[in-house]
Amino acid sequence: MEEDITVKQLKNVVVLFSGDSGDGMQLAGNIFSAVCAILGDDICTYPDYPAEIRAPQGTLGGVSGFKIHAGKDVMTPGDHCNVLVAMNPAALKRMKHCLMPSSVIIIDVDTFNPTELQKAEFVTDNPFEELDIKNEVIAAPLSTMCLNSLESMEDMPNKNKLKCRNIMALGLVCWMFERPLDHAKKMIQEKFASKPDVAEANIRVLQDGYNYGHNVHASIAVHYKIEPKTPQKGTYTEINGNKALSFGLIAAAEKSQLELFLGSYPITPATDILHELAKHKSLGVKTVQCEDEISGCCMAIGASYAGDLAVTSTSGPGICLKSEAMNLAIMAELPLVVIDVQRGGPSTGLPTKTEQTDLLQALFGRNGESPMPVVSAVTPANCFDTAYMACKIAVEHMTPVIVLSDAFIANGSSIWRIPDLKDYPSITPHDVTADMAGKWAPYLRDPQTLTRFRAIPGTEKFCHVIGGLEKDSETGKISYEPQNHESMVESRQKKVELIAKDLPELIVKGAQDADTLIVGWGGTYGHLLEALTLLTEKGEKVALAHFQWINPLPTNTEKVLRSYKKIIVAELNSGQFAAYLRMKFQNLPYMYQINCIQGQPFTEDDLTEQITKIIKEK
Amino acid sequence: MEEDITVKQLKNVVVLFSGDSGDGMQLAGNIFSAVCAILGDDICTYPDYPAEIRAPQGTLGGVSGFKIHAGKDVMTPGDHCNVLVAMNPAALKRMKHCLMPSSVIIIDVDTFNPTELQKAEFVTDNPFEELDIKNEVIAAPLSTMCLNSLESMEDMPNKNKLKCRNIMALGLVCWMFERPLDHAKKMIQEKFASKPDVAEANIRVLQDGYNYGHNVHASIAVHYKIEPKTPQKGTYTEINGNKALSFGLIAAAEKSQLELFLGSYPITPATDILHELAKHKSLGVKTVQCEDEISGCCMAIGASYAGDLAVTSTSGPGICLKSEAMNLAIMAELPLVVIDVQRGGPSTGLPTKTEQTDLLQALFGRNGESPMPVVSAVTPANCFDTAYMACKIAVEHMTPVIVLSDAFIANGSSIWRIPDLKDYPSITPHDVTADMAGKWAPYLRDPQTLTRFRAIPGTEKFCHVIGGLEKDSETGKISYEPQNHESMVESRQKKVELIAKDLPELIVKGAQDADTLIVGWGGTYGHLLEALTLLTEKGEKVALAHFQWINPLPTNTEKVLRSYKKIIVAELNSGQFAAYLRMKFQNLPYMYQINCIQGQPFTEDDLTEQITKIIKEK
Amino acid sequence: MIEETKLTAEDFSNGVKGRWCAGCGDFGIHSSLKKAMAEIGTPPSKTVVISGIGCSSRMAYHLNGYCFHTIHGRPIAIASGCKIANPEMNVWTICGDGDSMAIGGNHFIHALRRNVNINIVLLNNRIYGLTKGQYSPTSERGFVSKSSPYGTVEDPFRPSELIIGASGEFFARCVATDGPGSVSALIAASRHKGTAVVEVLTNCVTFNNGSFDRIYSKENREDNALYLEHGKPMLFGKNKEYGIVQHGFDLKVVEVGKGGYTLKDILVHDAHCTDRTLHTKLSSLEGPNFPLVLGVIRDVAIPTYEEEVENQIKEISSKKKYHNFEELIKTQTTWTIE
Amino acid sequence: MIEETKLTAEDFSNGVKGRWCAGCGDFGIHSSLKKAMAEIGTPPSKTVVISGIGCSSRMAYHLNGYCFHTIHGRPIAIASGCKIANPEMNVWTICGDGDSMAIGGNHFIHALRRNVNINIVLLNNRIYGLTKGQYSPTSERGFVSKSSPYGTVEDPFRPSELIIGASGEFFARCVATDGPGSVSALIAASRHKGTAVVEVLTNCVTFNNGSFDRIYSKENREDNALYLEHGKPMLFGKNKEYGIVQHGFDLKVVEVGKGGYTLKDILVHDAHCTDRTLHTKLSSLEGPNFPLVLGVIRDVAIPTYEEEVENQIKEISSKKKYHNFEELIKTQTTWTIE
Ligand SMILES: Cc1ncc(C[n+]2csc(CCOP(=O)(O)OP(=O)(O)O)c2C)c(N)n1
Ligand SMILES: Cc1ncc(C[n+]2csc(CCOP(=O)(O)OP(=O)(O)O)c2C)c(N)n1
Ligand code: SF4
Ligand code: SF4
Ligand SMILES: [Mg+2]
Ligand SMILES: [Mg+2]
Repeated sequence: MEEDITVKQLKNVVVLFSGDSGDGMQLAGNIFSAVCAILGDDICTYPDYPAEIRAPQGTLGGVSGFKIHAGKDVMTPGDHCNVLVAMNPAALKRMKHCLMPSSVIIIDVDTFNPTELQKAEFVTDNPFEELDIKNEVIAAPLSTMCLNSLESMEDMPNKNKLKCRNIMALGLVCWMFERPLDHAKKMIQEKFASKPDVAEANIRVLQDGYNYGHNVHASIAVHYKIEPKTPQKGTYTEINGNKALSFGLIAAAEKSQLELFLGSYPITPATDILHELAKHKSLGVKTVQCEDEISGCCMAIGASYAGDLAVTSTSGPGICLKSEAMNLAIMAELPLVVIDVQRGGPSTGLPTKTEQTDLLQALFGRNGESPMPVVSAVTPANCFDTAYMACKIAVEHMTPVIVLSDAFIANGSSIWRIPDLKDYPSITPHDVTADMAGKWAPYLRDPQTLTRFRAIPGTEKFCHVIGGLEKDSETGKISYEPQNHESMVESRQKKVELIAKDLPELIVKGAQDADTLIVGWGGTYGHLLEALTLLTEKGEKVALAHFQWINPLPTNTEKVLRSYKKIIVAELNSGQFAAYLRMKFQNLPYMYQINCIQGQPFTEDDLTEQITKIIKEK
Repeated sequence: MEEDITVKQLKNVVVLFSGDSGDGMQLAGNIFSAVCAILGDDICTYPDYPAEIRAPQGTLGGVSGFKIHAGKDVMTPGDHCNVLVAMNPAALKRMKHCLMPSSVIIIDVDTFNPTELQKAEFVTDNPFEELDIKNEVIAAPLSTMCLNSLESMEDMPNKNKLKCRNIMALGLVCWMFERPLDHAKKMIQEKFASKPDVAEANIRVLQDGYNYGHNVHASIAVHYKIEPKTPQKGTYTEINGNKALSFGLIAAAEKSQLELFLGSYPITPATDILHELAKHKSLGVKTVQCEDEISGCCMAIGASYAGDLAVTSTSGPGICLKSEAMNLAIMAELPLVVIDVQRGGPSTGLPTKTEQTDLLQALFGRNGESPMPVVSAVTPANCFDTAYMACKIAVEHMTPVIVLSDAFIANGSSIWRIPDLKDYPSITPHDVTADMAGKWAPYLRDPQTLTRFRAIPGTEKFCHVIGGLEKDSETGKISYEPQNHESMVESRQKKVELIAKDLPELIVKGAQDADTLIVGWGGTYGHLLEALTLLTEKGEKVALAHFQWINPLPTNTEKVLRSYKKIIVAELNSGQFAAYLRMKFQNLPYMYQINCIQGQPFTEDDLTEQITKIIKEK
Repeated sequence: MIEETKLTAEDFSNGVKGRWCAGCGDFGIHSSLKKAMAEIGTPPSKTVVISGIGCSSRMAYHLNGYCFHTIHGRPIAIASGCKIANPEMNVWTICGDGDSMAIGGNHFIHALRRNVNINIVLLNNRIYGLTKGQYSPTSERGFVSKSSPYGTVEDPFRPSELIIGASGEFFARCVATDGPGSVSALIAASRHKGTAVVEVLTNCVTFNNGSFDRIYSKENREDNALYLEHGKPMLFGKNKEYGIVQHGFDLKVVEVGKGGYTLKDILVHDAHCTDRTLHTKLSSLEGPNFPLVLGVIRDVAIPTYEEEVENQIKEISSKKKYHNFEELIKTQTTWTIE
Repeated sequence: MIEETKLTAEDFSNGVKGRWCAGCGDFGIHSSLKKAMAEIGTPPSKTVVISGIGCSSRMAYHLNGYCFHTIHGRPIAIASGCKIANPEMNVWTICGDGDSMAIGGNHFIHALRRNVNINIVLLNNRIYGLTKGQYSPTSERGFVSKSSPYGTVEDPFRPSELIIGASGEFFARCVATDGPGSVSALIAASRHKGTAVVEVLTNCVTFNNGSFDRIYSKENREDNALYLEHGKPMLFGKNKEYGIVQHGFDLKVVEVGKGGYTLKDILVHDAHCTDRTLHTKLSSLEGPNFPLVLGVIRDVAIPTYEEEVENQIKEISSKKKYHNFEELIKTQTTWTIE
């Protein structure tokens, strides 16, 4: 019978698990992505939670999804899915937009009953017709199958047995993609280590789901083979942006031999950084959940003053509240890493959705001339390097640094080749040396970098006072002298500009002889790179410059920008980076903008279509 | 003997009263400026307080100055002074930079003793030589004269008699400028109404100071006549920026028939707005001194929601703290006037000094896409109109509006022709009408202006919910729909842009056929206009476009800017408005910048020199 | 003046169902609040509800009235502005323990000090619900949560002590599952002139289940709760067999009729007593040796801020000679050129 | 561990003279602070002084140590971070009544709750000095100032009640003109483990002169102040002729030897008593019928936050198997491609 199956050989595939918030879609998705990763696939995942507190079970508001894109050259979670798992009618309705004609849908047919259909606001009893879905559907009775599978486990209530539906679906999906089950079993074992019966039940249904595929495959017309990629040697893990960022901070603390301190106040989607760091007491990490964001930033400033590697994490609205204290760090010239995991704004906005709309706030959202380095993370795994570099710059240049992440990369995950810290650049605090005693004053600067020297409390012979009032550049005393103020303003500005020397140049990808340059920054990297690949495959001559450092910009920025006829700046806001580039450089080549402010990542279709249109334009 | 006096006929003169903070320089200066104003002069004054709390008496840190520029076409307080009154050695030293060769110095010679010289850090006993001052000096024994004048007032302790020195100096100055004393006497009478002996003493020394000039004028070689201007009919008063701004708010409240509410937290240099408004309980004004700036803004939002004309006032660091709440007003689309009296930054910076460095913060210092109208006041008296217009826009377009003032115009004063409120445009709240009941939803908009309709608590049949989460444009319910969010972002942006229709076009002053356009905004207007006049007098062909509205920009902005070969943007920051213009318009004519970040207004010399240099440049 | 009309709980329902997790205590208080509002009799159009951010603050979406779902920690400041601007409205604030006492702590204590006549309904679940389970300023020392995986190392606020310490003149406590107790506490808060706080103990089933077990069921309340009533002796227990007596500066539980204690020894509750000592002590009682006190613990009338603002406006208006812009200008030093 | 060295007040002087108005109370506390620091014995290099913004906060410019003049209202949060990061330092916070209880109110109450071991010196002049005379949260009702030209319409905080209500375990009060009283209060605050507040009554000659006349001079203190000492009876008056006795839940002043009251009836001060009732009452006493209480009113030891953080780190470190980045990574699910 094997022969009857259409085997689709694909470079990569997208699987979308969807169901009610309580259906365990994230667990199923996580296991599937890990299994793929271990088999050598690139992966990129993205969870799509319902907003905030729980909507009633079975309703459209309660649908939760988890997308896994696995295979070769995977850069985004993908627009459309090859396989959609819909655990209930609401999920089917909600995720319909992810279908393409060739998508296969797996449903738990047991849930497609009148009650559930009604909860999902269907008006007829044929949801497929109602939604005009013509795709191939595998209608598996997942609920019944669970009960059957676990019939022998008499002590387990049926309610609990039905909780295994997600793993039953996972088993079926594993069969469709020819993924062996051993690793999935190991993960289930670990996850439910403290509840052996739950572990056993899940392992059993996993196998039964797989077997179901095997046994009934006559009725399942497709089956996928993912083209294996040629993996680089190394040790890998799967990691999401918030975790990678937390690890980057830990690595920087170790490398700089400073203690890591986090002052924070919970806020979606940044809270997981606090959660992650709070776990690692055995690494000496101190996390303080503060009374508010202002305190989070201020406690970190206090810790920095005391000599720690100090960090504060938040999301957009929290940055508003931290801005006054950030200015104190600028004026006192103390190292500080401020993490902004951007979400939909303004105000409370769309708290669980992604956007890149805090860029100008990060650059300019403080009173007075208050220059501050700003760096953005470009992929989930890249959050590690970004956090590391932000710490290095902060500590070595005695400055607060803003790290911009966003909900998309913070919650999304990708494969991460675990680095050896030995390969990372050193981080050396810019401290006073004993021989400076007596000659030192707080605002004397290293002439190369304009960085002042830090004397932390406890250091003998360096008692001093710093603060938020303007200070004399020589003596460090309060000064209202006009000339001194101007020169201090300039020094603070110049100090940030000089950081560019320590940063990598901008690398342009794509056609050497392109007329058009796509410009992006931060978390859209995967989408823009994919768009570049697609357009190049179609024969378009186009290049991509993706920015990680926003302030200062890489030293070759102006040169790169002036080498093209057309510039297309694509971002998830109304054009903030485009505006910033125009602020920085007069009379650039004509600038087009692609902007999307929907709380969602770009879609490839939309991106490539818009870019193509601009290229064609005279 | 009259004939021996050189009478200088001047278009305008600058008098600088300086002395210790306790010496009452502000009172003397205020009376002198009022006297000049009543005689028909234009005036422009600027106090220069020492920073914050009191430095020891007689020291350089304790010097306080008050400059009065009076005469015809007066636009600034002037760089240099014709007459410097220095009540002690410290004042002489501190104010030396205001001297020009023709300046006359009046000192209280009684204070030029070894103790006082030492306090002022003189090292020799000849301060004039030490400072290399070659000006004419009138060494009047003001202290002794006070004691003599008031000898008969036996109940008054000498300490108090000496407190009249400022008025003695004023009398002398009045004689020099041929200003009759009656009005000054009236002002003294009013000021000390509750202390008749103090009033009497001051009036006596005023007269004696005047007589001293008259009697000893043989030794006073100069005497001034100010060219009278041809004054416009009307009733006038002298007003500083903070007071004018407060009056503008009061006028707007009356005109809109709304109650005025101010939520504020004290901060230099904005506090006087709170002080001023707190006085006017008989106009029904409610002022709440809140626990912090956040509360100041939030209370105002609450008052706005309840139907008041709501205002919150602060300075730079306070704007940081208000930014999150301002975003709520943007999202809830509630009228709110946010006043930022800019001071030197960043952080605590130079709290008593002036700067224009909060522009980009005002425009962009909030998370998410958060467009907000921004308007700047251009002279002390213009603060009235600016506040009025800000209220009108806020109320009629249901939006928060930022008003930018600065320490220079807030504390400086000018003559103000008192307007008739009948000539001012009406202010009409954009309220629901009874017939909308049932059909209305909170975010339905007027198609012309995209303004939503307000229903204030107490209005029957319009119960509803609004808030900081994104809302469906039709139903007003919470919505996470991608398309809806994008369209709401656009509506909020467009709404602000459409305000431009209600605003005056940009008026260009100066030569019709100029190649070079000077561009400025806000409180530098007087200085730039004066520079334009000076340059035009010198035969340079140059024009001036001074902006009051920053967001939205006047509709003809782009056209104006593109009509010149060179653009020079002059501002008291590192180039924020220049950057903003480049953000807004691609490929403008080449832009030069004149920037000054010294906590001080421009000086004419410096301005005209820099402009001339740029004009000459090829 | 707030008009009195005959209203029902339904009048305060906007038809949008609560979106809390099944079993969340917030459902209970939602229904009690509507009942209380009906009984108070202020019509929906004059009822203002201002909430912050949190599961609790979602209340604003489920009531018929003028509802404003604002930002985290600031509803009390916004409500204060609203009430001062328009004293005619009956202004409610709904907030969580994090909203009011973490980020909003400063506005909370200052509102109490100022005594603006707003009704603060503080839904205390001892957790951050909306952000999915971090400890809050009311979580017990040692509490394990996502942000304190090894337990917290700090003591919680005792809300009542913070409130009374900040000059609060009205404090009541109720349990979300206790409809009648909640309704009467809410009504008393609304009737009190000045800032009134009702602490509602509400169970977060999802992230902090069981935190209030000792008094959450009717049965347990019979054993472990003392309902205070003004003018009544402080008795509790299934058959009101226990009572509270003074013991130095402290309190003691006695069994009436035993150990020489009679009903006469039992303290009688005086909610209007200006001295704060006994109210503070009562509100702090906790198990296992003491009952938890419910009901109106303190209710003392002092002038409200917004009334005094209005009075001052009236007084000054009658003294000053200027009452509009034109007259204001006349108070300035002016000169006329003709 | 803070080393003990023999130090003098001069060691804490940085030679920059105070810039306050002549006669400002802040001069007095400046000199007491230096004396106290010398007696405490922590060397300047381990003495950290973090101040906010205000006349009072200018103190940071006039001390030899690690001094940080920060932003308005935030010094307590910054000091907390500093102490948690490096518990070896002796961390002082200098703040005004506005700095600590207006804009900084939230950090103030949370520091007290958390109990970080910092010493808060609260210079209470019942006015905003630096911004030239607006009322503060401690100004009396009716106070006329630039921002309240017709008098305020709100009650002030009673700082001690707010502090104890927020779980403060150390509270002392002194008068700026009283050197010995100030020095001993400051030393006690520094020795106390946990957040310690010393309220210093300091006269702003320029904007609020005379606010503390009742106890500002030595003579007046003899009549109107009660100096508390742990273990001593609560006696006051020129010849210690008056004393404090309990009266229900309240206190009463009696003359010893009169009306049947003997020394035995006079309450004895127990600063370490965990119950807050008597401390709260004592700290709230005010004229004309009661003396103002000075000295250490409450001093109760509970675990400090930063110690518990360190303890938790030690405990978890000994339990967990990873202690560096490489070992951390090994706890993750990884796979290797060779
Ligand atoms: C300025 C800001 N900081 C943080 C958040 C995130 N946030 C939303 S609700 C909340 C706490 C919720 O706890 P609580 O106030 O106790 O309400 P509950 O959900 O428990 O009812 C937090 C931290 C936010 N929305 N805004
Ligand atoms: C964010 C911010 N808001 C306001 C101010 C202005 N400000 C400086 S000090 C101060 C209050 C001073 O009063 P207090 O704290 O009692 O100190 P004092 O001067 O009386 O010693 C204010 C409002 C500021 N510097 N920063
Ligand atoms: S998370 Fe907790 S507080 Fe929030 S709705 Fe669910 S049960 Fe209620
Ligand atoms: S203004 Fe008041 S508090 Fe400030 S220095 Fe002067 S007297 Fe002291
Ligand atoms: Mg809560
Ligand atoms: Mg003060």
